[in-house]
This record gives sequence, C-alpha cells and structure tokens, in this order.
Amino acid sequence: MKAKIHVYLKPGVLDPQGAAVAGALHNMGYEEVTAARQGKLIELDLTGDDADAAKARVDEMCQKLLSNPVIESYSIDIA
Amino acid sequence: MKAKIHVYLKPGVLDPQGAAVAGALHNMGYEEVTAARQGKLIELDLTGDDADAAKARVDEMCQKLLSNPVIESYSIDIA
Amino acid sequence: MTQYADGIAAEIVAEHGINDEEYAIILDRLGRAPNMVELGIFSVMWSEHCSYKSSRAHLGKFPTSGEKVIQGPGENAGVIDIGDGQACIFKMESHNHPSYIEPYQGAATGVGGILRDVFTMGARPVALMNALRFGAPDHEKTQHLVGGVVAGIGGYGNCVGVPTVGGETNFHEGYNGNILVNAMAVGLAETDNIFYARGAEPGQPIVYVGSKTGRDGIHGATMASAEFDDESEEKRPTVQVGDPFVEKKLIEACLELMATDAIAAIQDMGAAGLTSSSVEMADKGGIGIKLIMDDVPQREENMSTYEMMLSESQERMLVIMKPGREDVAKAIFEKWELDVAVIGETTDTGRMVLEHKGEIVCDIPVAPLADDAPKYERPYFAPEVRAQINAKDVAQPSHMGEVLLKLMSSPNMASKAWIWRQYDRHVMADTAASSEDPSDAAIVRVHGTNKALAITTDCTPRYCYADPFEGGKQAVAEAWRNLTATGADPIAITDCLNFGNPEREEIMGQFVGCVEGMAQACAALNFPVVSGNVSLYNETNGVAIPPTPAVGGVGLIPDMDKRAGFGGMSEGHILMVVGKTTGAMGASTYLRVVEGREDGGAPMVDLDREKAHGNFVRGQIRAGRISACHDLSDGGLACAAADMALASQTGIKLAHDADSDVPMHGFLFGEDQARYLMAAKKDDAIAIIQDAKAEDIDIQVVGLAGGTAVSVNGAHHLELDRLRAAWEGWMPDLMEPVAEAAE
Amino acid sequence: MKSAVIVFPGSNCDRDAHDAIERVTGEKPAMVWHQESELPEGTEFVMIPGGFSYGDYLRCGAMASRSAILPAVVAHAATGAPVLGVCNGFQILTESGLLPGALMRNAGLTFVCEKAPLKIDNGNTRFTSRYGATSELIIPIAHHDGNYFADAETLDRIEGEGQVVFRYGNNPNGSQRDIAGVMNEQGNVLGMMPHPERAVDEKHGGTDGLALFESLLGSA
Ligand SMILES: Nc1ncnc2c1ncn2[C@@H]1O[C@H](COP(=O)(O)OP(=O)(O)O)[C@@H](O)[C@H]1O
Ligand SMILES: [Mg+2]
Repeated sequence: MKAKIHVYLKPGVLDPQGAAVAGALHNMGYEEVTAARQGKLIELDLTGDDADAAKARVDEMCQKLLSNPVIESYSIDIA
Repeated sequence: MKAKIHVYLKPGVLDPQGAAVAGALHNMGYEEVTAARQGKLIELDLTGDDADAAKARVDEMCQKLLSNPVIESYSIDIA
Repeated sequence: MTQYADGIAAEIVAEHGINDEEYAIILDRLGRAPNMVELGIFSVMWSEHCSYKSSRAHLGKFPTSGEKVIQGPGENAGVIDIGDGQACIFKMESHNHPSYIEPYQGAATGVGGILRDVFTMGARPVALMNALRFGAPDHEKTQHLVGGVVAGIGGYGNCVGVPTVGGETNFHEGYNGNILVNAMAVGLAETDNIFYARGAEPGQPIVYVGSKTGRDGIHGATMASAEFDDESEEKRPTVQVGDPFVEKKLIEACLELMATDAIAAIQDMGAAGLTSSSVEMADKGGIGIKLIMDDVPQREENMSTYEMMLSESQERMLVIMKPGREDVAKAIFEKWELDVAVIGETTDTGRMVLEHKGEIVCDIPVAPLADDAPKYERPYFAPEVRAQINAKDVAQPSHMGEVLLKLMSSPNMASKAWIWRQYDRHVMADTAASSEDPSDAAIVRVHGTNKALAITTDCTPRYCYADPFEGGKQAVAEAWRNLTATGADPIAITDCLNFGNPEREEIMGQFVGCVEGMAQACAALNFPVVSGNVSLYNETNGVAIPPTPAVGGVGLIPDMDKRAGFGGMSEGHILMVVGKTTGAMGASTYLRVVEGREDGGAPMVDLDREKAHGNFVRGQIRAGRISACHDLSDGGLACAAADMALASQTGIKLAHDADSDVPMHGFLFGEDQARYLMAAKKDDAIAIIQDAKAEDIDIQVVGLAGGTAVSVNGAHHLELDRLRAAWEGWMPDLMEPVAEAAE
Repeated sequence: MKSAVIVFPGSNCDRDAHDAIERVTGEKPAMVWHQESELPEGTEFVMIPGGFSYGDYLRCGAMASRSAILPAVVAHAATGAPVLGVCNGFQILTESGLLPGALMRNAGLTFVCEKAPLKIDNGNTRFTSRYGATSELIIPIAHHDGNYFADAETLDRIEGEGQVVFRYGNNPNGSQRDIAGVMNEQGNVLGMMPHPERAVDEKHGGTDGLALFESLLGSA
C-alpha cells in the first residue's frame, strides 16, 4: 500500500516560499497567478493491506512526526 | 481556479529527505514503512476559467520555474 | 581487423571516449577484446579527468618539494608541515560541468568531494574556499547559475559544519557557456597520523563505507572530459545528489576509525567511484584486488557491475583494512548509521578481478590501467605577444572619483556579500578573518593554539588570456602577496587548471604557458605545488573559457598577535606604496570597465621584486608598525585605497605628484605588480621609510587618512557613503529576482 | 557547574559549545550522544547545540525532538534546571514543545550568516542577569530556518510574561516581532537563533556571548 500525505501551512501562517513563488511567477509575466502556497508531499510505502488501519497509523505518524501542529495541517490518502 | 502541482524527484535520483523520514519512522517503531519519498506540493490560485488553457500555462511555469527538470518530474491538477 | 567482444562495436568504443590507438593498446595488454565492464573501466581510467593524458607531460614542471612539504601531488591532497607536530592538508578541485547542468547539486557535490579528499588523509576539515567564474551578468543563465551554485555550496558546507571562509567571484562573457566552480578544502592533522592511498598489501580485506551505490553520474568522469554542445544537456547522466548529513557522519566515523590502528590504505570514491578508488589503491600498493559485486551496498535493484563500477554516487569511501580489524570498522560505522560492507580483498596477482552472481565479469591487469594510460604531447603554439599599454597612451578621465565609483561597483569589484552571507563562516569557532573581514586572506586559527592558517584563492584570467606565461606567474604571485599582506609566511599552493579543449593548439598553448609561468613563480617564491586538479574541455560550440589557472595558497601566521588587515587605518595615518608604479594598463580592470577594451599585454611580474617587497612588508607587519596593509591588484591603488577606506571608515586623501611621469590615472588605476599599500602612524611611517631606503626597496608616500571621502590632490572627491552604497548594491540588484524564487 | 552538551549525528556546534562552556565554567561538559536515554548523574546545565541534527530533513529539529535523549532533557527541564538551545537547539526545543512557536524558512529564503545586532528584551533572567546595564549585543547568526512564528495570541502572551529574551536589531529572517530568543514560562529553558558560543573570544566573533554563560553560573 501507499500513503500519500499532503502537509500544508495553516491559514494565517506566513508562507515565505509561496510568496516568493508567486512573486517570481509575476515577474515572469504570469499575471493570472494571484497567490501561491507551498507544502510538502510525503509518500510512504507500507506493508499490510488494511487501508483503514493503515490510515489510523499514518495519522499517528503525522501527529508525532510528519507535521508540526503549530504551523501545519495535513491530509492523508491511502491507495 | 486552483492548480495543484506535485513535484517529485525522478526515479533513481537520491532522496536523502525521504530516506531520513523512513529511518526516523522506523526508529519510532513504525516498521510497516518500507520506503518514503518527499516531494513538493505547490498550489496556485489562478484567474480565468478555461481549465485547458490554464493547464498549458501552468505546465510552462513548471518547466520554467517550479520544477528542476534535471532531477524532478511533476504532475498538474486543475480544479 | 579490429577485435570486439560480443555486443560491442566500434561505435560503442568511441562512445566511451577511447580512440583507435588507445583501443589497440587495450587489445595488446589484455591479449583479447575487453568486455563491456572492462571497456567501461578503461574508459574512465583513461579519461582526461582521471589520467591527465593531455596535461601530465607538463605538470612535472611544477616544483613540488620543499622543507615544509610532507606530501606533494599524487595523493588525495597535499600535506605541509606547520610545526608542533601538526600538518595542514589541502586541495582544490573543479566541479564545472556538473554545476552548469545542475548548479545546486553540482556545486554541493563539488564541496563534498573536495572535503573527502582532505579527510581521507586523516585531516579534520577546518575551512572551505570557493573560486567561481560566471558568464556576463546580463546573460540569460547567469542569475540562475549564481543563485544555484551559491546555495549549493552553502547548503553543503553549512550542514557539514566546516566554515566557508573566502573565495573569489568573476563575471565574464567568456564563461557564458561554461561556468567554473572550484572548491578548496583545508584540514588539520597530526604529522604522525596521516593516511595514504598507498600501503595496502595482499590478503587484506576491502571495506566499503558510506552511502549506498545508485545509478548516479555514470560516466561523469568522461563527461568532464568532453566539451559541451547544444545537446549535452540532454545527454547528461543522472545527476549526483549530495547528502551533507551523510558526509558529516562519514567525517566523524572516518576520523574515529583513523584513531585506531586498523587502516592499511584509504581512498575516497570520487570521479569514477569504485573503479578509480580501487585501481588507485591497488596500483599504488603494487597489488591485485578481487571484489564481490553482490556485496556492494546498492540503492537500486538489478544494478549491473558496469553500473556499480562507474557510479559516482556521493559520500562513499573504500578502506583497505589490516586483516582481522573489520569489526572495528563495523562497530564505528554502524554507530554512525552508515553502510559498511566487506566487498573483497587484496591479492598478489596484480589483477583486478570482479565477480558478480558467481561469474567473473572482469579480469584485467591493474598496471596498464594506470601506467599505460595514454599521455599526449599535444602540439601547441604560444599566443602572439601583445604590446604593453601605459596610462600615457590612454585618455585621461576628468573626474577620478566618478571613475573609482564605476570601478568599485563593476561586477568583479563589487562586494560579494550577497554570496558569502549564505555561507556559515564562523562554525568551529576559529575563524579570525573571513570574506566579511578586511583581510587579503582568510585566517583560521589552529584550534587550541595562537597560530593560524592564512588561505587565499587567486587568478586573473584576463592576464592569462593576454599572456599565459605572465598570467600564470601573476596568479601565483598574487596568492603569495595576499598571504604576505596578512603577515603570514606563504608555504605552498594547490591549483585548479581550467582551460578549453587541449586538442586545439591555441588552447594547449595557453595551458603550457600558464603552467610554465606558475612553475617559475613557485620556484622563485619557494612556494611549491602540493596538490591540484586539471579541468579541460571547458568549451561550448568551439568557444573556450578564458584560461583560468586558479591558485589556492596556504600560509602560516606563527603568532596571531602579529598580523595585519586593511581595516585598522585611522585619521592622520600615512599611506605608502611599496613597489614601483609605472601606470601599466594592459588588460587592466580600468581598460575593461572604463574604455570597454581588453587589449594590451599583461603586467610583468618581477619575481625578485615580488619576493623582496613581500619580505619587507611582512617584516614591518611583524614589527608592529603597520595599521593597515592591502596588496594592490585589480583596479590598482585607488581601488585598494577605497577598500581600506570603507573598511576603516576613514577617508583617504591621495596625493599625485603632477611632475612625475606617471599620469594621474596611471598612478590611481595602473596594475603594476609586486605592490602593497600600507598605512601607519607618522613615527612608524618614518621608520618604515628609513628601513625601505636601507634595503633599497621602492617606497612612495601616496596620501593621508582622514575625512569622509576618497580624494586626489584635494579634488576628485568620492564620498564614502556613496561609494559604499554602490559597492554593496551591485550584487543584490543583480540577484534580487532570483533570490525571491530560489528554494 | 556540571554541564552536558547533547550531540546528534549532525550537530556541528557541539565542539564550540563544549569549548565555550569550559572557558566560562572551567569544567568540561559531558558530551551526551543522542541515543543515550539519561543525562550524566548530577548534570545541572544542558545545552543543545547548533547544527543539522538529522540533516534537518523534513523540518529542522523535528527528528531530533523525537530522539532517545529528548525525554531526559524534558524531564531535566521540568526540575527547573537550566536548558539552552541555540540555533538548531532552539528548533529542537520548539519542536519538542518545551518552547512556544515554530521556526520557519527565512523570509528571504536564503541562509543568513552575519554578526547580528541584538537587543536584550529581558535582562532579568538566569540567562541574562550578568549583562548588567548592557542592552545591545553583537552575536553571530547562521541559519536557514530562523523565522520565528507563533500566533498573535501566543505572541502577546509571551511578550506579556517577559518570555521574549532577545530581539533582532535588524530583523534578518522575518521573525515575528523581531524575536530572536524566547524562554519558557518558568524561565529555565531558553532558545535562541544567535550563537552566543561563537562570541566568547576576542579573536573570533567578539565577547558579547560571555555574559550569557556567566549568568548561568550565578544562577545554577
Ligand atoms: N565566492 C566567494 N565566496 C566567499 N567569499 C568570497 C567569494 N567571492 C569573493 N569573496 C570575498 O570577497 C572579498 C573580496 O574578494 P576579492 O575582491 O577577490 O579580494 P582580493 O582581490 O583582495 O583577493 C574577499 O574577502 C573574498 O574572500
Ligand atoms: Mg587581495
């Protein structure tokens, strides 16, 4: 099984990388871009085949290590 | 419109971050994790409403700025 | 009929960069056609990068020994004696081709590689330097390359915890298609605990340590030995990605292992990784090797022997251990969570035998790989001698202050703070002077003592282009001068010889001229070459880089309380120039920036004067008479004075003698060699001048410190505030857009 | 005073921390490997040095804050004994929840190494008491992720409680309210991005960091 985890900055947390991306795209003439945010994508290969159980474990991993609750939120897809 | 861009390391390119994440999860007792990869997630807010046109433009942005074609590949979702 | 093994044809041999003659030698030495693995091994070992086939014939001209030299060229790095049982180990290396293709990783792995060369020998790395050349600032690729290279150097060096203390950065359109990234590492060791690639004996286990082997950079060494064309970017091998965290662990683990008595020989895996490291140790020990490829730690599945032998995965070392000591290594490397595996043993057969999945996939004699490597006496011609240009032949500008402003804010002279702010310069707590400090060389204390290393990198490619021989001399002399200006005793150099395609006679002429010039200067200044690197084929679509023999010099300051910088001048101090000023303008910064021309002969370097003036200046520094000292180089006296004024936050009133036969712009901006600018209190200045007269040294009072501007003869004012803003502003202006976008 | 310096595989200011502590206290600190689970008997002061603990992959300090030794550091802090985290050490302390907030990528996105002007915001702590009337310092910084973030409520609270110990004179990284160093509520755990251990020697970085270590001596 694979778990795909998206880690985002929470709303209200300044995102210097996102701001820089938006700024650079603007400078390059992509004026349709009104905002950019940058997050992380973590993919895990997992043994086992119980998707629900896996999701619960991955959720734990996110809370314990993969995200920082002060600034980040996350979502999990198991496939 | 929003564009969601996933940027991954190409297969075969060393992913020290991913390796470190897998190692840390192992040490914490998550033995079901056999491998980890880390990528980037970039979200853009876009004006306009032509999804196909937007995708073509975002593809250009990926090639020019958002990904490093030497070591990374990417995928785009427009929503 | 030429003989080929199954599955190999003439094109495949050619793709491996092996020509017909070379292939014939291989057939002769093997007595049969090589298989793919063997061909791959010959290909990398005989590549320009590993075999120095075009350059070897000339490198022997360098003086390489001396009283303080413990190990000259031929090992992983050079070793010099710095007294008290301590040795300094250093080397410089290029990572030009990879950095052009992928600037961040290319530069980062360049730093990683040069660090390994130094700690392989038992040294703890204590300083990094970087010499960079980029294309024209307005070239479409320049910003991206600068941003990536600088971030890569910082990203790696900062993480491993070795301070990056200095370097140099040039911009010139000649590097548009081929940038230069030369990194230098300096380390410290005990003289009785130095490790070599030589020394292995038959029957010893071969231990692999570090990261796993992947398919990175296969054929990197052959790539570094070919010129670029428009398709190169497509043909590139998988880029090597560095992992500085692993490197940091590798340093600590290797130093821990070196503190035990378990190592017979050790070698990092650099270009052509497992191949060159194993061949070099076997060759230097005069032995054979047998490797079991199945035991090589692998990152990917189904790797072939060919791939494993040619991979340039980073952060790996090969250690030949004393028999029975494998467990010592295992324990240490496991503690540091690094891969460690016994992958073979040394033999007495003189052959390199590789076994994979129960079959012998390679069986070739070691000696020809090294000894029979091709060595070419490539034809060459020296460039036409260019006429000297004196300031008398150059129009006199009306406002010297405005000219100075223009020079100081030109790409090569402007502050590089944008770069060095991204480098951790202070980690290890021994940096006494780095890029930010007003010092001609970086100064790094020898931990726990009151002595220090002085380190500099120098080269003036426009001189080398104008006159390879004088330019080569000048590169060495400037390094010597920069060390001297801090009060150090210059000891030895490393070099990185960056040139175009040596198969062109004109380029080979540049190479030979520079080497011979450098050799002459090294000999005259007792400043031997102890290590170095050659990077050829820096050429795109037939356009070569300017000849760039970068020199990395190391000296010793025996007592840190007796040294100089250029920030100590204050109001009322007298300014003096040691050395003769004639107003030499050929190939000068002035001509390039003000007149937009790069013609004329390079300034001549008089090595006797160079030595006499340097020794005099060093003596005065040690006598404690000098408040500030700066060598004169790019932009001449006025630019050195401007540096001093900015650093000391005191204006300078320069005085030009209208009756002299050197016109004012020659006096200010001429680039005559063997000169130093010194500031001293009045009494000290008098004593200095007396000493100079007694020793027959040219010395001239050129001005007085004071005020808030640099001025000449009471006119031509340039306010320091305005100067500082322009000097500091150029690079941020160039980089701002990239700075926002860079990761 | 018995001190301990925690060493992670990617620590690189551990030797600097060791030497600074020895210089001030006259005693060599114990170097404690990250895989240990206890501090040496009798440890009074614990320092978590700068570096890249585990390569700083994922987030700076994230993995280190889950390492074997951390529970012992947390327990030590709970006894009220002094704990100092510098640079990566600060990141580890926020990641482990001993200090409020988080350290994000510098606003300019590049690594920044410079001699930073600092203001002492609270001179009445066990880390700053020896600074006396001095309120402005120059201490080197060197980091890529020193951009201090906490929500407005937290910021108001820590400012109100005097937990902000140092501020930048010249905010180099985008930190909220120029914050360079914060303390926990009890006042025994300090995290700061600037490196005081690089400022204890005239021949290297100046001496503005000395009083910080001296303050600790008086307070232990
Ligand atoms: N790439 C670089 N990395 C680090 N420091 C640099 C770099 N380029 C320039 N510098 C620093 O900027 C200062 C000025 O450089 P330069 O003008 O080349 O000095 P000089 O001409 O006196 O040798 C030096 O302290 C040098 O170390
Ligand atoms: Mg100089």
